[in-house]
Amino acid sequence: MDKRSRIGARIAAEFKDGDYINLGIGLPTEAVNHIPEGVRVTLQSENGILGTGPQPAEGEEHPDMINAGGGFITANPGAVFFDSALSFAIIRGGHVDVTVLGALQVDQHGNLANWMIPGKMVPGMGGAMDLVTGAKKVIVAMEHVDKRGNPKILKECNLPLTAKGKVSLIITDLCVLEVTPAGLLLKELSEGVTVQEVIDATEAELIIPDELK
Amino acid sequence: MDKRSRIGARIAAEFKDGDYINLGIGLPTEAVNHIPEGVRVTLQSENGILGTGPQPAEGEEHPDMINAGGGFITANPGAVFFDSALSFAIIRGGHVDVTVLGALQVDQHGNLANWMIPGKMVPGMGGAMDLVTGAKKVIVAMEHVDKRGNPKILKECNLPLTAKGKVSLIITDLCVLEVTPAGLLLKELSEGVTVQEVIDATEAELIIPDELK
Amino acid sequence: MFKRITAAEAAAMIKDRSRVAIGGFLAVGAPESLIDAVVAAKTKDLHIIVIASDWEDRGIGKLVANRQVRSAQVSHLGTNREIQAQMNAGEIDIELVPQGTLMERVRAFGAGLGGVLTPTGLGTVVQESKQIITVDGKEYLLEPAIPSDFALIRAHKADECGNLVYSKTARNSNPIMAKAGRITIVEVDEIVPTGELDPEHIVTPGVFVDYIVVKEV
Amino acid sequence: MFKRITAAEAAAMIKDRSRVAIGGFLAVGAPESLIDAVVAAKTKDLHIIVIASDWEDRGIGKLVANRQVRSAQVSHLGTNREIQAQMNAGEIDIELVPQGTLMERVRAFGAGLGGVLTPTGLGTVVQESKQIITVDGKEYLLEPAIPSDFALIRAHKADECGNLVYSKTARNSNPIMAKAGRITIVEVDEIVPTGELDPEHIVTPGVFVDYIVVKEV
Repeated sequence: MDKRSRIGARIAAEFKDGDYINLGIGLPTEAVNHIPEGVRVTLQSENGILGTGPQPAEGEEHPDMINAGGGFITANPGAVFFDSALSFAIIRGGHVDVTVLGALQVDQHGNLANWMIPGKMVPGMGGAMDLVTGAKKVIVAMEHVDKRGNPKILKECNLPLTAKGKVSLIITDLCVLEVTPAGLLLKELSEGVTVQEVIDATEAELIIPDELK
Repeated sequence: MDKRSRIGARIAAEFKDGDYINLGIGLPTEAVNHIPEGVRVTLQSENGILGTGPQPAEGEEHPDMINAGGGFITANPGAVFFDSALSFAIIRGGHVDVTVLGALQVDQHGNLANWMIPGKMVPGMGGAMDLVTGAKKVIVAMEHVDKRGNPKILKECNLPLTAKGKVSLIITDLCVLEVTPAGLLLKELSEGVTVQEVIDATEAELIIPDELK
Repeated sequence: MFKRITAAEAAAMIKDRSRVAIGGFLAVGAPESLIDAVVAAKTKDLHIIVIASDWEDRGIGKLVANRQVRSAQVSHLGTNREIQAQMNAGEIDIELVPQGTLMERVRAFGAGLGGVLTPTGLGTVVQESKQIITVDGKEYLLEPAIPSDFALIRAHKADECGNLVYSKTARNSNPIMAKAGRITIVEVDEIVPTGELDPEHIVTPGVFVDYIVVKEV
Repeated sequence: MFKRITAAEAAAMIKDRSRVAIGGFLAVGAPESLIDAVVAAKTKDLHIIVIASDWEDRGIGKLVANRQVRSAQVSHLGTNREIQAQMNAGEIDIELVPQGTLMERVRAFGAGLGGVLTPTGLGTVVQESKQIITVDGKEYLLEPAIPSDFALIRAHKADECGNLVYSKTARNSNPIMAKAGRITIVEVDEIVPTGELDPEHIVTPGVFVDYIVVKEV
């Protein structure tokens, strides 16, 4: 399995049968290819569909059928279309079980920054602030370090926040970290990765359980 | 024409072609029998229908088809069913052209009281407060005096208000009064009614235009 | 995903002192099987949230007649002498809420909002003890969200994903309350196979539905 | 009751400096005929309210590329380099609004509400200069209603009463904005005879619709 697939599979392992899930653009969507057998989840896309199906075959795209990333989609049996106010009532009202998002930065308090780099890039928060505020469980899925090798998991985010203290799990190519009141707990290492490698790639303090030492 | 029909006809004369109308329980509903030819109006009932049709024939009642007064209704072609939040978005959002309500009291400032008599009768405001607050034009339609002959059109309402300063027209069995910044303007007398009779039956000061003197 | 249960099982989940939002308008669209089961369960001291107090023998009137309601947020009592009598005797606490405001306050809870600003009730007793907020030069009352532990609602049909459609004016408060219960229990005429309800026509997505009872009365 | 007009007639009603809410999400469900007509009319200094800034050559991106937009309330700019360039050059004022908050603020205006309380944005730059209100021990931001002079929206079909239905995910912000325009102008694929749309399936009642344009592109 390549890196993306490994992360996707690890995300999907968090899903429970019957869950309603919202996946952010990019890496998080990799999870749909790895949903365990016997686990049925319903995907929401915040532009207004519950029950998003797989990408259509080439030539089968419907111009009015996209997900929140702008990609063409299909609808599964039992799907529903609705307006954006209802869509965010689902999200903000706490009816999404799991949301998975990418991050520019995440910190040991569970703070997330993923919508702007002042002076450089201001794509806007889109639906991310509502998702992170409202979902029952917020998972960050990303490469452990940025393209230049700098840590993205920090003591304190210094980019503008998406939401404060809402992230509960961080899944990267190197490891899985749980956000606890005491700080970031190293839950799992990816195959072939050492504790020291994770420590070196992370600015935040890590809590290393005995069994991983 | 009897008294009720006269009031109903006078209400209906206020309707313009294309208007969306909400009629309160009782006397106001009499207007539907007198809508002028060439004037098409759409009736809203706040429990969740736009396009209320006439009462069904006996035996044709549908248990799920009522108006806000609990009476059985039909739906006209082009009718729409919706939930109560959308229904009040129509009302509060200013999309109802005319609402017609009964009153316990109305005063020269356009204040209306029609939902409780403390210690005696507390039916509640139902949708009336939203209707009076949101409708473009609020008409009060009622008997000019109460059952004991006491004035209902006062200098100041002393019952709990439904809304402040929202009434623009008062249609009674005796006359039509317009609420103006200067006070209540006597616009029309019913057939056979004298100015003095209106003055005697009204506590509020009236502005009597020359042509009626 | 919802679980199918009986009305009695639904009633057994609702403990004394629960806050229960109940659908219907003058009992049209009221979940009568669920209400009957709560009557049979003799649950006490309920707080109910409902548009109107219905009649003594229909809708939530049955709970009032059986003296199971301690307090209510409601917009209209005019059709139910019993609730007025209990209110006058101090046996039931009534907060009268304008109907549109009541719907927005319930909707707000379901949508994760803390409340809304409305002009309705300004200059009336409704504004007593409420905060007045000025936006763009206009005054509004701050009306807080109304929380509920359970929503008991009535729909026409559900599919196997819990998606709901309603019947005519029996829709009324039901879709709003469906979204607002911490636990939402729906009474339906029937459960149809998934695919039978058009994705464009579904009013309430199944994500809001926890339990479904097929009507028993 | 609505009036049927052309896209050019619609555009002619929209004066410089108007506040215009425009439907669509990444241009899916955007009223392209109406937008093209506004581009042709060269209307200036518009304030637009839209979910996302679409692409340079689709949706509201065309208005931005033609330098007709002075300011915008929008949740996402990531797909449109031109609007980011104009923002960085100080030529366009952008208020970034979380998408759910944007929808509630637009909905509030249409529903006659002054605003809503939302937890979204707490602890972020979104809360700057906003009032924080505590309800039931929880903090919320007070988010005021967003007014608009015109709503330009896209629906699939209208009937002769102006009732609207939408197509799949092209629904998105359109029903919300339809309710929120002081003047609402709808672009549809076709107008069908009254009676063809089922009263249970209509999403936007005709009461919100002022003008209808049958799509021209």
